[in-house]
Parts: sequence; structure tokens; C-alpha cells
Amino acid sequence: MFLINCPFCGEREQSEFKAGGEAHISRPKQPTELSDDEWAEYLFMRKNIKGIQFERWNHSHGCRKWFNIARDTSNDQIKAVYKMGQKPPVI
Amino acid sequence: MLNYNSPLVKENSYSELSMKVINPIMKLIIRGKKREFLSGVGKAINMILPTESCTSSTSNDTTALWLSPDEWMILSNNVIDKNTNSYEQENHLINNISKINLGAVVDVTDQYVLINIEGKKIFDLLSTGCPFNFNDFRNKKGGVIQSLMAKIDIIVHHKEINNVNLLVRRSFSEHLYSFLSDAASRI
Amino acid sequence: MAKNLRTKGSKFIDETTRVCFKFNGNKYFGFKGDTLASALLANNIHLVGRSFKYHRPRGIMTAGSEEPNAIVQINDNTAFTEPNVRATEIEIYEGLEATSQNCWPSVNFDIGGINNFLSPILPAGFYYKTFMWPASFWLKYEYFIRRSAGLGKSPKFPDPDIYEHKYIHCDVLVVGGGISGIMAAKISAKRGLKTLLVDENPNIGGSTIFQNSKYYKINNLTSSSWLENEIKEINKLENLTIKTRTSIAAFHGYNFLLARENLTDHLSANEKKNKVRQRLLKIRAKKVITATGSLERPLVFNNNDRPGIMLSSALKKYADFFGVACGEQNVLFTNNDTAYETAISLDQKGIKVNAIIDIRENSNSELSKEVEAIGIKIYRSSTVVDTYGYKRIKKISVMQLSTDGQSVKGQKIFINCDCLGIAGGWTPAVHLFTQSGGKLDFNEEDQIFLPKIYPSKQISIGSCNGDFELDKIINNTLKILKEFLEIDETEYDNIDVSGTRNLNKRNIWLLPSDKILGKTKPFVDYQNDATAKDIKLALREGFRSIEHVKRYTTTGMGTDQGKLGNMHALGIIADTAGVKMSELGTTTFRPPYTPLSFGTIVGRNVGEFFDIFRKTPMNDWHVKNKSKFENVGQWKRAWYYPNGNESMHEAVQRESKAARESAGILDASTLGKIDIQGTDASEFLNRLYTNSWTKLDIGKCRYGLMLNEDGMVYDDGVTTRLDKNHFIMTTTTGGAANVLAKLEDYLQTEWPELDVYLTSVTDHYATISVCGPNSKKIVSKVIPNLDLSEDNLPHMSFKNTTIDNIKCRVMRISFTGEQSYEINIQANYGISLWEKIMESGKEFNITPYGTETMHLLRAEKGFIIVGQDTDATLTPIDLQMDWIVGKKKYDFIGKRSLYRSDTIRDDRKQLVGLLTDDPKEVLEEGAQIVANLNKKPIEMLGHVTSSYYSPNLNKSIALAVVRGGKNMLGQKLFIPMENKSIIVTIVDPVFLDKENNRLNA
Amino acid sequence: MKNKYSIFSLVKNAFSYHENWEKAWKDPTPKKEYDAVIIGGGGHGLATAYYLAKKHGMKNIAVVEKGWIGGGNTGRNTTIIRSNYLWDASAGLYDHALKIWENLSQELNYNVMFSQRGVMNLAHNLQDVRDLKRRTHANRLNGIDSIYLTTEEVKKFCPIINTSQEIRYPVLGGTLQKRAGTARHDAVAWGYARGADEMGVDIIQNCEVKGIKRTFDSVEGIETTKGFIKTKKIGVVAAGHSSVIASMVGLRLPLESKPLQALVSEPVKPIIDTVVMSNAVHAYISQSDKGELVIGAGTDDYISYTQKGSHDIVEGTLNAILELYPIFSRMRMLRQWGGIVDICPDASPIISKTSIKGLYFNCGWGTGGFKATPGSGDLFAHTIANDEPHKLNAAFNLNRFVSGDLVDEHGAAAVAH
Repeated sequence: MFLINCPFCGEREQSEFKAGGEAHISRPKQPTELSDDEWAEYLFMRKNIKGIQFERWNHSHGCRKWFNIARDTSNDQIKAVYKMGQKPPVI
Repeated sequence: MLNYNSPLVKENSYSELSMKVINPIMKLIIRGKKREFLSGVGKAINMILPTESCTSSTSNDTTALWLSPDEWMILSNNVIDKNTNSYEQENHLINNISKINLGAVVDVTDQYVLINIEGKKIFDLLSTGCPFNFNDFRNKKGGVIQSLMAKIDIIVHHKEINNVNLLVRRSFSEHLYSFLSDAASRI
Repeated sequence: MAKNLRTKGSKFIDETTRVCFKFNGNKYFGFKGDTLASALLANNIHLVGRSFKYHRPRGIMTAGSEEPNAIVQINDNTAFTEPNVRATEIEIYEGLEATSQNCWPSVNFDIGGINNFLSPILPAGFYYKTFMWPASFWLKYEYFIRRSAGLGKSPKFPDPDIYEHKYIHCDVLVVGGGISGIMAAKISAKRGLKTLLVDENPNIGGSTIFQNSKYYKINNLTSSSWLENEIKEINKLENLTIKTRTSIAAFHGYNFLLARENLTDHLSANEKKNKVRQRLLKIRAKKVITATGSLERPLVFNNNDRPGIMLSSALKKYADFFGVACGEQNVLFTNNDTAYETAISLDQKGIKVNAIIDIRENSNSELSKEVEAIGIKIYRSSTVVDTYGYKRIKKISVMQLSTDGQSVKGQKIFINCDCLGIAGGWTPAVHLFTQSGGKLDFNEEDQIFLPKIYPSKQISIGSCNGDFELDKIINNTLKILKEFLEIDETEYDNIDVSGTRNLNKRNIWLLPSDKILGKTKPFVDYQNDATAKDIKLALREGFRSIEHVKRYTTTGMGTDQGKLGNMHALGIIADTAGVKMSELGTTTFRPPYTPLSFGTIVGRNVGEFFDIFRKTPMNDWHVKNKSKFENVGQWKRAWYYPNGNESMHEAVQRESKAARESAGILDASTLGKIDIQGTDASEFLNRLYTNSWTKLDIGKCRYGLMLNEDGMVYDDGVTTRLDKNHFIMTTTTGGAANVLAKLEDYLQTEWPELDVYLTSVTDHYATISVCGPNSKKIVSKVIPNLDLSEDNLPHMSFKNTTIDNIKCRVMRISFTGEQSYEINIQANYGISLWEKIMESGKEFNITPYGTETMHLLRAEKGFIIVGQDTDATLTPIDLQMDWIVGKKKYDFIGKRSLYRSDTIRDDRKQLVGLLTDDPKEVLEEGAQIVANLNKKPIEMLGHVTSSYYSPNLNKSIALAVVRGGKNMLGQKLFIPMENKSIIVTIVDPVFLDKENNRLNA
Repeated sequence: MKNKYSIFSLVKNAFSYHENWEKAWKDPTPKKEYDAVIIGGGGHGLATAYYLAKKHGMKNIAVVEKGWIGGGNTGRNTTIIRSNYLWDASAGLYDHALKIWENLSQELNYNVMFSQRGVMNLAHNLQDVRDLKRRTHANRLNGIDSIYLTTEEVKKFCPIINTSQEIRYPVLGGTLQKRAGTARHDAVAWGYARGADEMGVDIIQNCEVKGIKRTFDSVEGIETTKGFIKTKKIGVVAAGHSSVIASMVGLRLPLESKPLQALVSEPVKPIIDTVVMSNAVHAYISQSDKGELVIGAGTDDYISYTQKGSHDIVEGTLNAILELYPIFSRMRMLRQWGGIVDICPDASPIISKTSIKGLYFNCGWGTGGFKATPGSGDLFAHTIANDEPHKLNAAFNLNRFVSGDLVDEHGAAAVAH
């Protein structure tokens, strides 16, 4: 069970959060312009990284805000927490 | 006349612990981001919204709970008239906020049930189902947190030392109340 | 047999309180404070159980949670029974009944014992090699294998006990109340840190608390009396909580630990009444100090498993702590000085020690000198080559060890004994450390694994960190704590510790015998009967990884998780394969450290608290009026209201007719309601829904369909425009939470530029839907001040109004095809309004209906239910709802996916109506649909999604999805059931009132 | 033929104190080049190699395994085997596997203890009932022996289930597939390894793949911790680590690797004689031959390669277990562990060629891979040998995520109005 430092509410138990998968995949502004392959890349293809991965979490049972964390998926250590719209930290 | 029926009317007392539902209490959710929003609210109900996370502010008749950077809950400090559900403050807020597109005002009076818990054992009770770390929270009044109790979303407002208000969505309240009563009976 | 082996008084046992208990049906007595093991030993009982595979007689080996053999069933055939309880852990209480396991008819005569004689053909993994012929027989073989396996018996009745959870957040958690743990707790608490000290035993003090040896002194007191004072002191500390009978089950990441606090297992039936049995502590600690001590190792030699063979340290604890002699003719067998300590302790208690067998050439420590002085015979550089006695050890044979320790020489001598204490050195208890993700390092000198890399803010102290002598323990503990707690001085800084023991030991993982290995039984895992030769066999067959060997031989897979034998297994593998232990690595220690009751893990979340139930404001009315309820997600929804002993079918037929012929009333409060405000609200809806929202007039309602990004129907509902920038959206009951979360996600992460705010108001409103030809009359009686005329309140519009001064909202929307009014009023007035409507509707026979009738009525109109008629594989086009897809809209969630090569195909499954040739024949929901019954393999075109007998159409109707169904109107298809096949015709899904005349009737 | 396993060989070897058993598989050092290399020595990988050698005459092949064979999900699952899947494609795939299971011990001369004790799936709400009936009808027409049971029949087949209609989510019915059951997971890996080894397949353990050498459009070999290995065909069967291998050639897959947990109780005498699965309250349970209750929990919602999951998941599963089996309250959890499962958006696997010639992927089995082991190996071998999918795995290609022809086995949220 992680301890996650919500950028708005502070350190809370994992049970208050929901994971939202890989971060920084922004929805294409003009989907209709994309080929089926390009659309599939956005819809389904994932890095699924073993190591530092940037991912979205939601404080679903708290302030309901989405934010990003950088987590090492090989040992589950959370390296950084940052708000939506911010650039991923260099790790 | 339409009768007013709140859930969980029963009041429970245990050693150093008592629980009761308080109603009707006016409850509004207000949302906004702009600076004018904050001043607008100030104008409407002459109180300053708490901007520090997990805190609250209180005036004579109203209390404001911080819920998120752009969301607050406004509560009447005292019970209100059962025979009407239009509230002065709501109208003030609508006129000074939503009508002029500064943010949103939503009546959630019956969306939430307010359970008041008093006594020395409050946090022992909560620790039977709430993962939040109350070690610091319990020592200073005014704190507000949202967390889970018995897997149900709750808002905890530390009103006074040894006195908290628990807000829970109406449809969950009966389940939560019996879980609390059960746990309290062994504390 | 029943003699009393109590020595003179022990202060840890309350000899004034005699406790009566039963073992295998016979009555025995012990004292308060005894464990079942100590009480049995006091009654000179060693034979407690039978081993897993060979059913060999087994006795008590240890005095703690590492016990592999002495496991029993307690309170058999009662609701309080528990299998596989360690006799060394359970404290006796008045009325305790324990019975031996895995033996039939009795532990003394066990038919299964025959396995012991078959053992030559039952080596490790034998079952992989046989039972394969004839193929069909496996289930029969398995029947017998299953019956001979297993240990205790599962309970047969529900558990009457109560369990509870408790979240604990502390600054420092100290695991283990031995001397180092106690010092750590005191130092921490005295620095104002919120400290929790847990120990699995009934009292803290570890092994020091009964260490009376004159060789170990602290500030000139014997270590035990010094520690007693310390314990008195820490009991007074403000910031310190001490929990005994509390064992850490698991040490997870981020210093999250689970502990079981055992509250009543040591109490008699009436003492435990109405008390919580066990509490699961969910501990989140800023820092963790592990002081879990170490476990004494056995020695691996031929027939090292007989009842009466015990750990030397256990002998000492039974004597010094419980005041019990484990035998009258004791012999000790050792590779280090521990056994000498035991010998001295026993001698002081007047317990006879016949000899010590020491595999070392010599030891000139104080201890060994004293032992010689006492006159106990010491056989040096010797080993036990065999033991004798079936149900209790009688005698051992001893020979000289060769210098390399790999063989024996000289002539064999025999020594009689009824108890053999074995001392193979110590294994630090690093289980919790490794569970937490810590990395171990192998210490060649002591042949032990020690904590190396800590994954979180934690530290290990005392013997679990490799310090075995008092002075080292104390000094290192202080050094480590200063650094760990960032302090420069402690109350112990000028403590004076004296006494150390000679550490030289000789480590031989597998001791030789005069017999060839194949003819011996040197047990490594006692409970699972895994021997050294099994391990060698595994290696011979090519299993190289320690995990392979473990799985192939089942070493370390018993209920003791191999706490005693794992190191020997590793050692034997290393020796045999010629690799270094350090290269081998350990197997992973998986949680829990000691087995944890399901009930404890679940806590109060059983029965009424198993899962949340959500109730609508009108719930009490439904209950009062004998409604049957349907679970919809966590909601309790009125399903149907049987009159008297009406069946569901009868009730639903009645309810549906009433709704169409006069008036029906439905509790629709569970539908999700989301308040949407902001200047971009309509743009937001445009992006969410497939249809267009910008042009919706204020006061009007519109049905919307929401897709996933992959184009499949996700949710639907009616959204109403309350004001220019203010909408209220309704979602499906089950979808509510997910839809809100999804919308918030898009708002916060994809479209933060939009000025929109979402607030759930689902619980704020009671939603009452009145439908039917007479609905208007009824509503006008209830709300006389509201103009219900077509121009003021046409279909798909709403009005704000008041009832008795209470604001509410009336919507003219219909899910039944009837003229209907949905009244949304503040929840706490809901039941009152409902009753008022029932009252006003009496003259029109207004009939409450539940979800089942609602489903029937909407099906007559061909309205879909997301989740019933759809299954996340259907697009709006598939549902023949092209009309709702804004082709001209630039984009909306899921639009792009509708135009992929396989989603634009028109031979996809499409929603159609079905009529049976026989109008009385009601199809089964889920039944498959085919065109050609003879085609092999049979080709399924789709399935029936909804099916009812319509009382209003007097025929059976159904909705279905059928491949290419769109273009098959009028075509006949088949529904092949087990016993018959039903002929159906594809029709338009709207069965009733295509023209929607009834809406405005 | 190395010494055949049988009761006779056991007796014979008993006389020599079992000192003469041969290695079940050798421990070769890798050759310079192979005709095909399988990355991943789990059940699926070993089975693939076995069938490549046995059915497609490819003898010069290797299986490279980062750790020890069968040490991944093969040795960490709850060993449930069934084929009662909804969609034709899935039913075909899993029943193909089930048919091989039925004779596997004999084929491999290694007792994999396939025990056809039946698998029950329970319904707890009206939508469950619809879904299970739909599945049962589809199964019947696909020739799969699945039947629908009333609550009473459920109780009769597994008497310890709490079928009281008063509980929170009462059992409303269920399905039963009698041919389904469980098997001994380790034995599957070991049996295939022994079989493959005997046909000359090199099983190379402790050999981690570090890179894949490729030209623009085809593969040339793999870089490993034991050096470079040349090959023109690479079959990747790396389960949770598939994405890691894919990234070596710049591919992204529609996968997320998540923790899946399981646990066993202490061993007790036989108490439950079948496998019971309950999706709605999420609890899977069976009893091993050793006597342990084997309980499968759910997946966490985040990616992790730690083989550890969160306690909430385990707690939630045991909640459900005690709701359905109150008598187990005093049973104790003995061991708990986690695996890394690679999950596709449609909860169906991928057995497919890729855009790179000679590179094949077998992954995305999510929580249900073990049951498919023999079929998966057979079909993947066919796909690799012929550079063309078998008709039974044609639907499980990578392109379905582009064209939108998913094989969605989650079904719907199953919550009605």
C-alpha cells in the first residue's frame, strides 16, 4: 500500500486514490485526421515501462483532483509528484 | 404539508462517545477558480473562504469547508426551517456567483447527512475504518479532511476538540451509521 | 505415563491457578501461563502428531512460532474449532480441548504410518512420475492422495467470533520485545516519538527475561533482573504503547505493516464472551525497528525427528521459564556453546543431563569448563549417527567425526536418553526484513544471512541483525539507534555489560552417518518430511534453482514455512552443487510471517457489513408495502410489489397493465444526477455526447448517448437545460460514479480550458416518476399551481415549481412511452410526496411498479438498457440509433473509433426486435440465434438481450442483437434450446405506439 | 528415450536409492545460432518449443529464460483450467487447449495432475444470470460441456456454499463445466521442459535478453547475458515483460502489466471438491491435492513489476470468500504472493506475427493464461513455423486493435438501470 502525496491534500493512504495509467498521452486535437493506426496508437498502445514511469493518479476519495506521479515500476518507489499540465521531472 | 423525513433519527450514546444526526442543515457546494469568485463569495455571505487546504472558516451563521482548490461546502451553523427549502444565502450566492459566471452554486442540503460525534473516543472510533492519520488533526480544531470510513466517502470536520461533524452521502448514511454504532458499542 | 515433570517454581507461571484441559480425550492439568506444549511436557507427553507424508510420530521440537511438528486441532466439532494450531503458541485455558491431527484411528496407532515403510518408493516428486496409467484413473488416485494429505480439519460451522480492524499511525514501530527491542522502545519514546512496541508472546522480555546465568551481567545485575527493572520503567512511558500477543504478519512497502493482536484465544469460553477475538492492526510507521531475534537451528542427522528430540534452547526455556523438565535422561547434541548454557540451566534446576555430544574438537570456554566441573560427560568431535525409539526417543548411537566432517570413524557407542536437545547455531529472523523488499548479505563466518540494503526507513537490531552475545547486542543496538533516530546520546550510554561466550562453532549442514545416505532419514523439513536425500535427488534431476528444489521437494512449504530447515536446505544445495551460499541466494519469504485467520483479515466486513447498501428516500415505503428488492450495484431497488402471494410474473403483468391503462408510479431516485454549470457547459456536452447540445432551449430536455473512446456505448440518459449555463444530467444507476469520474477526467486533463463545474446531486433528490393516461390528472391534484398544458409543459421539457412551499422540479420525460411526469424533490420530502401522490392517485388505481415492470414497459417501446441490451461491443449505429449520432459534429468522445475498418462494417451485430411464431412462447434472455440449424459448426448470429410477455400486446416480445440484423426485417431465424428450437421473426424493435401518440394522450 | 517414468521405474530406482535418475533437462551453454529462439521459459514458452520440435520438425531451437523455468506466472497462478468462454474465437482457443490437457500427462510421461473436478461460475445479480445463460447457450452450440445450474443445483454440487437468499448478494444460479478443473502448475513447465529437452531443445536458464538485433524489416538475433545468439525467428512469450522486449525493437503493445495476487490457506483435509468462481463478488477458490485452499484475488489498477500487490485486494477477496463460505473464517492464510499479468484492453490474448519479419508475440493472457498453456504453445508453434496463424488463433492478431475487431471478454459493466 503506497503513501501518496496528493499535491492538494498532502500525504494519504493509497486506498483514497485511483490509478489512471500512463501520463502525457494527450487526446489528439483532430482525431478525424488520423489513420486507423495512429488512432490505435492513442487508444491502446502503451509504453508499459519497467522502471521510471510517469502516470496519472486521481485523489478519488479526497479532493477528486487528477495529478501525475513518477514511479519506478520495478520497486514501486514514488520519485516525484506533480500537477496536471506540468512537465515531467527529469529523473 | 409535506413531512420532513431524515434518515437515522436515532441517537446513540456510549462511554465517552455519542452520535446524533443534526438536521436540517443548509449545505451548498460552491465552485470557482477566479479571484473575483472569492471576493464575490465574501460579498454574498460576508465570510472569507478558507484557501489553505484541509481547513475551514466560520462566521456567526455559516461555516465553509475546503474540499478542493476550487470547491467548498457552505453549511449553516444552526438547523433551519423544515417547511421551506429556499435559503437566503443560496440566493445571494447565486446572484453574486453563478448568475455572473464566476462559478457554480449547488444546493446539496439532502445530498449529505450530517452526523455529529462527541466525546474523547472519536478518533478511536474512526480508526476502526478510516485510513487517515489523525495524530495531528485531533489536536487542533477547524481541520477538514475527506477520506473513507468503512469504504464510504466521508468529510470530517473537526468542529471543536472532542467534537466532529461527519458528512456522508444520504444513500450511504444508514450503512455507515450502523457500522459506526457497531464499532462504538465496543469502544 | 502421566507423571509430573514440574521442577521447583517458576515466577512466570501462576502455580496457584490450576487449569484443566483435554488432549486426545484425556484430562490433564497445567497452570495458568502454560502453553499447551509446556503443559503436555509437564505431563511427560511428547508424541503430539504425525508428519505430513510418512505419518511418522512427531513431538514438540520448539517453544515458539517456528514449531513444525506439534500442531493440533483445537475444540474439534465445535464452531470454535481451529486446525493446525501450534501447541507451542496456544496458551491453555479451562476447557481447552486439543486433538492430534493427520492420524487415524489415533496418534498412537496410525494406519497412515504404513507410508513410512513405503518411503523407499516415495522420494521427492514421486507423484510426477506415476499415477499416469490408466489415464482415466487419475481422479481415483487423487481421491486417496487428497484424503491422506491435509493436516487438520476445516471448521464446519460459521464463526461466532467477532474480528475488527484498527488503523495505527506511529513515529516508531518496534517489532519484538526482547532486550534490544525494549531498549529501542524506551529510547524512542523518551524522545517524544509516538512509539509502538509489539511482541508475539504474552509478555515482553524475550529470552533474556529468564537468563539467570552468572556469566551475563548488566550493571552488576543478572541480565534478567536488570531487564525486569527496565520493563517496569517503560510501562510508565507516555508515548509508548505496548501490545503483547501481537505478531506482525506482513511488512509491506512504505512501512505499512499488518499485525494480529490476539485478544481472547487464551481465555476460557465465558471469559471471551462478547469480546473481539482478534484485531488486525494496519500500521503505518514513519520508522520501523526490527528486533525479531533469531531462531535456533536444528542439526540434520539420521532420524533426527523422533519425539523427544528438541531444540536445546527450547529445553532451556521449558526449564527456566515454564519450570518443566522435558526429560529425565537428557542428552545434548551441539556445534556451539549454546547447549552448554542449557546444560547448566538444567543442572541448576536439578534436571539430569547425561552427556553432551559436541561436533567441535574442543571448546575451552567458561561454560564448557563449568559443565565439565559439574561432571557431565562431553563427547568431542563426535556426532549422533542414529536415534532409536518409535514414539519417543530411547537411545542414540554416537561415532567419531572425521577431520573433514564428511564421514564417521571409530566404534559406535550407545547412550540412553528420553530427550535429546540439539543446538545447530542461530538463524537471524530476517523474514520481515525481506518481506519489506530488503536485500540480504551472506556472512561466511557465521553462515547467516543478514540485512544489507533497507528499502524504507527501517533498521534491524539485536540478534536478527547478527549480534548474538549480550555485550555486542547492547553496544551495537545503541550505536545503530543513535544513527537511525538521529540522536547523540541515550540513557544507556555508560551501561556496563559483562560476559561473552566462546563463539567458535563448527558448521556441518548434513552430518554423516555410518549408513549410506540412501538408507538414512536426515530430515530438513520436518513437517513435510523432506530429507537431505530428497534435496540431493532434486539436484541430480537437474533442478538447480533453490526455488525449483523447494517446489520439487516441498522443503519450506509447510505451515512453519521452513523456519527451521531452510538454511540447511540451502547449505546442502551449496555443498552438493559446489557453489557458495552467497551465490545461491535465499528463497523469498512470503507473508504472512505466521498464518493469519481469514476472519482477522476481513474484520467486521462480514454479514450485514460485507458490502455497502444504498437506499433511496422512499425505501421504507417499499419495505412497508412488501416490495421485493433487486440489487443494482450497491443500491437496493424496488423490483416488484406482489399482491398477497402473487408470483413475479403475475405482479409484473398487473403492474405493466396498470401503467398503460391508468397510472403507475416508479421510484427512479437511483439514477445518477450531475449538476453541470459554467459558460462552456453546452460545449462540454457537445464533446461528451454523440448528439448536439448547443441549440437545446432553456427548459428543454434531451436524451443523450455517451460512448467510450473506442466507440462503444458507455452510458445514456436525459439531460435538461435549466439555464443558459446550467444543465442537469441523468446517468444510469450503475454508471453514475464512473460517468462523473470520466467527465472530471476529461475536464481536468484534456479540456482544462473549459469553464465547467460538475457536482453530483444524485442523493439530494428523490425522483418519482408518474406515468400513464391518468398521470396528468394525478400530478395536477398534487401540484394544482402548476400549468400542465401541452404548451406550458410539453414532452421533453421541465418546470420548477413548489409543493406546499417546497421547491421541486417537474420533468416531462418518459421511459415507458406513456405520458409521464418525473418529479425531483429534495430527498427528505420524498417519502411524504410519494404518499401524497399515492393518495391522490387512489381513484385512478395508481399502481407502484418496480424495475422489472419498468424493463418490460421500455422494451415494448424498444428503448435499450445500457448493460443489458449492450455489452461494450456495440456502437450507436449497431443499435440502429444513427439518428442520435451528430454526423456533422467535428468530434465527440468515441467518434473516430466509429470509422475504423471493422466498426463501419454493416454485417456487425445490430439491435432488432424478435417475435416468436407462438405468441405465448417467451424467449430466454441470453439464448443464441442461428439461421441454419444444420450447418456445422453451427453459426451463432447473435443473442436475445431482453425478453418479456407483454400484457399490453398480448404476446411475447424480445430485443436481440443479430449479425446484419438491420437488413433482415421479416426474416425467420431459429433459437436452438436444449430440447427444442424456437422459430422467431426479425421485426422493428419498437413494438408499441410507433407514432408516440400515447406520450400526449 | 531417457528413463520412462512409471511405478516400475520408481521401484527399480528404489533399489539403487534413487541415485540413478537422469536429469529431467540438461543445462546447455547456448549455441552460436538457432533456427528459432523462444524468449521466456514459462509454460507457454516451453510448450511452444516442445510443439515446434514435435509437430514442425524444428530441432535446433532454444528457450532462453531470465530466471528459472516456470518461475513466473506459471508457478504463481491458481491453476484453474476451463474453456467456457463466450465468444467463438475464445471458446475455440481454450477448448483446443482443454482437449490437449485431457491427455497431457500421458503425452509428456509426466503427471501434470489434470484434475477434471469441474468449474462453477456463480451469478449474484440478474445481469449475471443473463450473462451466464448467454454464455452457456453459446458454449453448448460450440460443443463445450457447460450447463446452467439453479441455486439448488449449485448447493447440491458444492454444499459448503452459502446459498441463503438473505445475504447481500445471494447466489441466483450458476454454470458448471465438468471437464474443467485444475492441474499442478510446476509440473506443466517441468513436463514440457523434459519433453522438449529430449527432442534436442536447448533450455537456457539465467539468461536474460538484453537486446534484439534486427535489420530494417527482420530480426537477426538476440543479445543476452550469455552472449549473442543468431536466429531468424524469435517467439516472445515473456508475459508481464512482453512490453520490455517489444521496446527493444521500438514496438509498443496494447498491454499493461499489473499485479495479480493469490494466496493459500494452511492444508486441511478435503472440504471443497470443485473449483468455484464468482466474478461479481470476485472470489475464486479450489483446494489443492496438498489440502491448501487456493484463492485467487484480483488485479491492482496500476502497473507494477514488483510481484507485489496491495493488501486491499487480498482483503476484498477474503471478504467475498467469507460471504460465500462463512465456515472458512477460522482458516488461516499461509502464503500470499503476486504475479505480473499483461492485460489487453479486450481481456483476450495476442498470438500474432508483428510488423517485423521473424518476430512473433504470444502475450496478453492477463489473469487467464495458465489454462491455455498447451493450446497456446501448439498454436504459437504453428504460427512461428508457418509464418501464418492457425485458424484458431487468427482472431488474436495485433491488427484487431487497429481495425476495431476486439474479442471483448469483459462483457459489459453488467449493471442495469
